[in-house]
Amino acid sequence: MLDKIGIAKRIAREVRDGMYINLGIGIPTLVANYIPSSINVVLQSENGLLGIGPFPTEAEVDPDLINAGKQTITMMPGSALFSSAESFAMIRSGKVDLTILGAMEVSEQGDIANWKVPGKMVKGMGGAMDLVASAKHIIVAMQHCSKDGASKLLPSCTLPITGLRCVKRIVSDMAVVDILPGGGFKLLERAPGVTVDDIKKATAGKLIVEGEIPEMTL
Amino acid sequence: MLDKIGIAKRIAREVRDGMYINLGIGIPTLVANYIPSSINVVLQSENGLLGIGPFPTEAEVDPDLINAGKQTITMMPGSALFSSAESFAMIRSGKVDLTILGAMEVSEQGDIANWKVPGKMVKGMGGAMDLVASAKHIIVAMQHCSKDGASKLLPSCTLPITGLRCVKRIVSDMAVVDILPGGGFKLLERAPGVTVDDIKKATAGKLIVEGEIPEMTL
Amino acid sequence: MINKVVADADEAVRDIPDQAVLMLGGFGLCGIPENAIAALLRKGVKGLTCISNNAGVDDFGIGLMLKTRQVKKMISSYVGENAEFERQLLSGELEVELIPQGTLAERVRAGGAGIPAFFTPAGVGTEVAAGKETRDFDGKTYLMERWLRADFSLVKAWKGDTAGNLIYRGTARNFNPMMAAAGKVTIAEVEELVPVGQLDPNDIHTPGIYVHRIFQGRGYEKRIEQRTTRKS
Amino acid sequence: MINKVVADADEAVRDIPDQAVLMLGGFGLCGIPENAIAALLRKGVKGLTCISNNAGVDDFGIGLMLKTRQVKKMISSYVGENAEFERQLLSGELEVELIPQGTLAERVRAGGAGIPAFFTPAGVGTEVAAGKETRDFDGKTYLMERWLRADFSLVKAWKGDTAGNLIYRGTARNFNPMMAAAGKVTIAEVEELVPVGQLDPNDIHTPGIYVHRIFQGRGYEKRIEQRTTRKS
Repeated sequence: MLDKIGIAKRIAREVRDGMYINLGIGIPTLVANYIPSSINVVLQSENGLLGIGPFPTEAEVDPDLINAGKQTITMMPGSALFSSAESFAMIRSGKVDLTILGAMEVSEQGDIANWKVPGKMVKGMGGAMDLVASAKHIIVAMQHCSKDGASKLLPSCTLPITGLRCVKRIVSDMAVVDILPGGGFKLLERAPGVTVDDIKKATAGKLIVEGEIPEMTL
Repeated sequence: MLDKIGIAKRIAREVRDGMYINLGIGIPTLVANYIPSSINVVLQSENGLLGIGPFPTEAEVDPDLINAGKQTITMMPGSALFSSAESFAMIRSGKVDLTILGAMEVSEQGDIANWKVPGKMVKGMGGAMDLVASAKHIIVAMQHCSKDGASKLLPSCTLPITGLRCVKRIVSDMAVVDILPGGGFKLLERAPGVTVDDIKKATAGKLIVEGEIPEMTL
Repeated sequence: MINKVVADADEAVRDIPDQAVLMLGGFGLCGIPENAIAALLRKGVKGLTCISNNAGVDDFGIGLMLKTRQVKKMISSYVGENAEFERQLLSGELEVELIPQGTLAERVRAGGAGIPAFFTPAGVGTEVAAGKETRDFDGKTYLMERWLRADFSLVKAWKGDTAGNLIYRGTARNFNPMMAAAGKVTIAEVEELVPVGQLDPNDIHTPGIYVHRIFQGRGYEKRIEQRTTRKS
Repeated sequence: MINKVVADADEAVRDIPDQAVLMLGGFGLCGIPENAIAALLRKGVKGLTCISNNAGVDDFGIGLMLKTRQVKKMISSYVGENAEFERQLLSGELEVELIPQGTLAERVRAGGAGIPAFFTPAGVGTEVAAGKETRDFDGKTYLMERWLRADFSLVKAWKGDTAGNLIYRGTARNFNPMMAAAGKVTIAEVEELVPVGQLDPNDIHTPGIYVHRIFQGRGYEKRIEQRTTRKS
């Protein structure tokens, strides 16, 4: 089983040189820490920045410079600032190569639910619906099961959905799976110490297992 | 009868302090020369400038600074530069207070034709269709009749139109007329030396004459 | 140039009536019109509809106007940082309309660009699509969304000149430029107000044509929601 | 940062095929991609569809590509300064689509903003409306217009950095920013190419994400169509 950092490390291996990437709040934000320095990528913050740098030192803190999670940040050399309209223009037109975000549920069709839990205060979808409707490639970082053991990889979402047929790949604490174009979770890798049988039991949606499933390397 | 400069001078009297104004090519461009210096206005150039200044001296000529007629220009202090999309955004959203342009024909409903003459090479509408469809107030500078004496103020346009029901006022070489909301050219002023009867003869569309018609002052 | 300067925030908001529809710039607490909000609190206008990406926090930003019950309705993309907000929402005192952030940005942009409606893929197949027209273009499904406009837009910039030209700083730009364009009356507050001719026309983010009143704000707090730092 | 630099115009346009759909920035001869056009002349690609506000003059700009018969179709708002253009149009060698300038700007903007269609008042009741859907919003009639996108966009900026960030100068900005965003591949030529970190992120007009290749142009002529001066 992977912890949050393990999930972030595994997702970092999906990153290719030259990519523009939008990282959601939570585990996705951690991914930035594990991208090799030999790989040049540009991180987009949907509130209006291309080129997120490391968190600032105390002396560098600037209230006019925050990320979409409202954290203080710095800018990399070569950054560009712009409005929220321009930011979502580039998201909708497919200029962002990779979007990494969290999810509460994903269906075997690639539907994602991550913005609303019935009975809890609705905080809003922020930019999630725009991102999932437009991104060329979406990787979801999530727990395979809820705390009470219920699978979050489902035949269809039970929670209100954020977007239809958009998730391409999931990296969970147990496995890496792809969503096939015709539907179904195709198992690609097992987390260290997790068996195919464990993953089968933890996956309520259609799981496709073909041949030997390697253990992931981080 | 007014010459071109006379038409420009008369239109300049329509300008109010604080207006943002778009001036078309030809007579409208001349209007800028006759706006009193006590009146503060900002001239918009639809290729991306608010704050057109005078033509440059030889030493000031800058190929990166032209107006919509492709003439070299200067900028007033407090100018702003922007893209063509932003330029027409402000035109469409009604931020430009007054548009002054030329016309080949105007109908008594306020339709305007000024972009295409059948049988002649079509050069294009440029920004005219956007301007007439969106401007809050449109004044047309034109000749009342063609060279062969045919009226250009018509019951309906014979040439392909640029916009429907958009012209509010016409300043011609013979008269100032308003287009009434229900249709019809309401005569407001006569050019020096022109009689109401002259104007009646020169106006093919419905001319409305009520009471004494004053001669215009320039 | 046309002079748009007013003395202060109180003069700028003097004619905002009860029941007005307002747009307020900012993302979180970054780039919010602090002075204009303070003036609205002093003025005590009620029944406001506020279009703003967020609703502030309990003791700052739009949160202050929620506490004084001046807000009837919020139109936002995310409202998660505010306990008083939650209380009023659950008790039915406050109406909320949640809009995807990109759709919100584009609807405001459309309002300022004279585009009454447009199509976007965001929200297709979700609750957001309820009651909205959908249409396929080139094999993909889109929702039709309408423009948003406001009676008054309250924006905050870094520098501005007396003609109303504005320059924002950092990510404090966010929703401010589109909101400046989408207000019937736009009120801009700036950290530094300069005479015309001091700002490079090439660097202007919001041309003065969109701004009706401008004033230099005072005592900016610029609060930080998530102060996150590294050691070295 | 990602490095987008290519050696020169010839390398930048190397893979533009016959029959490609191009966007070319500029208004008149102001802000046109002079070096890229020269490279297209050298390369001799044919059957091009060119989306550009104007078509150059007989001996400069897109006019040069008309002379060599490389252009199949022009999509523009105004094409009045070109005798060879007129000849080809009247003889049926050249296809032309005329679009109102604001509609052209917005269609290109929509292409780069992922908005497949929008409504505009320009052209209602005119020839431009033929075959287009009309719809009333709030009592006013609008036309539905579709986005425009290009296989390659050729833009010209004043300064640029190696990551593709661009700053335009004066009214040479015009259509360049929207076209930069609407190209599947965007090629930017700049008067001055600088390393990353030299341009203020606050002043960038076109963020580098839109630019795939950038090079420093040479020998800019920047011809003036209507040299108009005053005495004193």
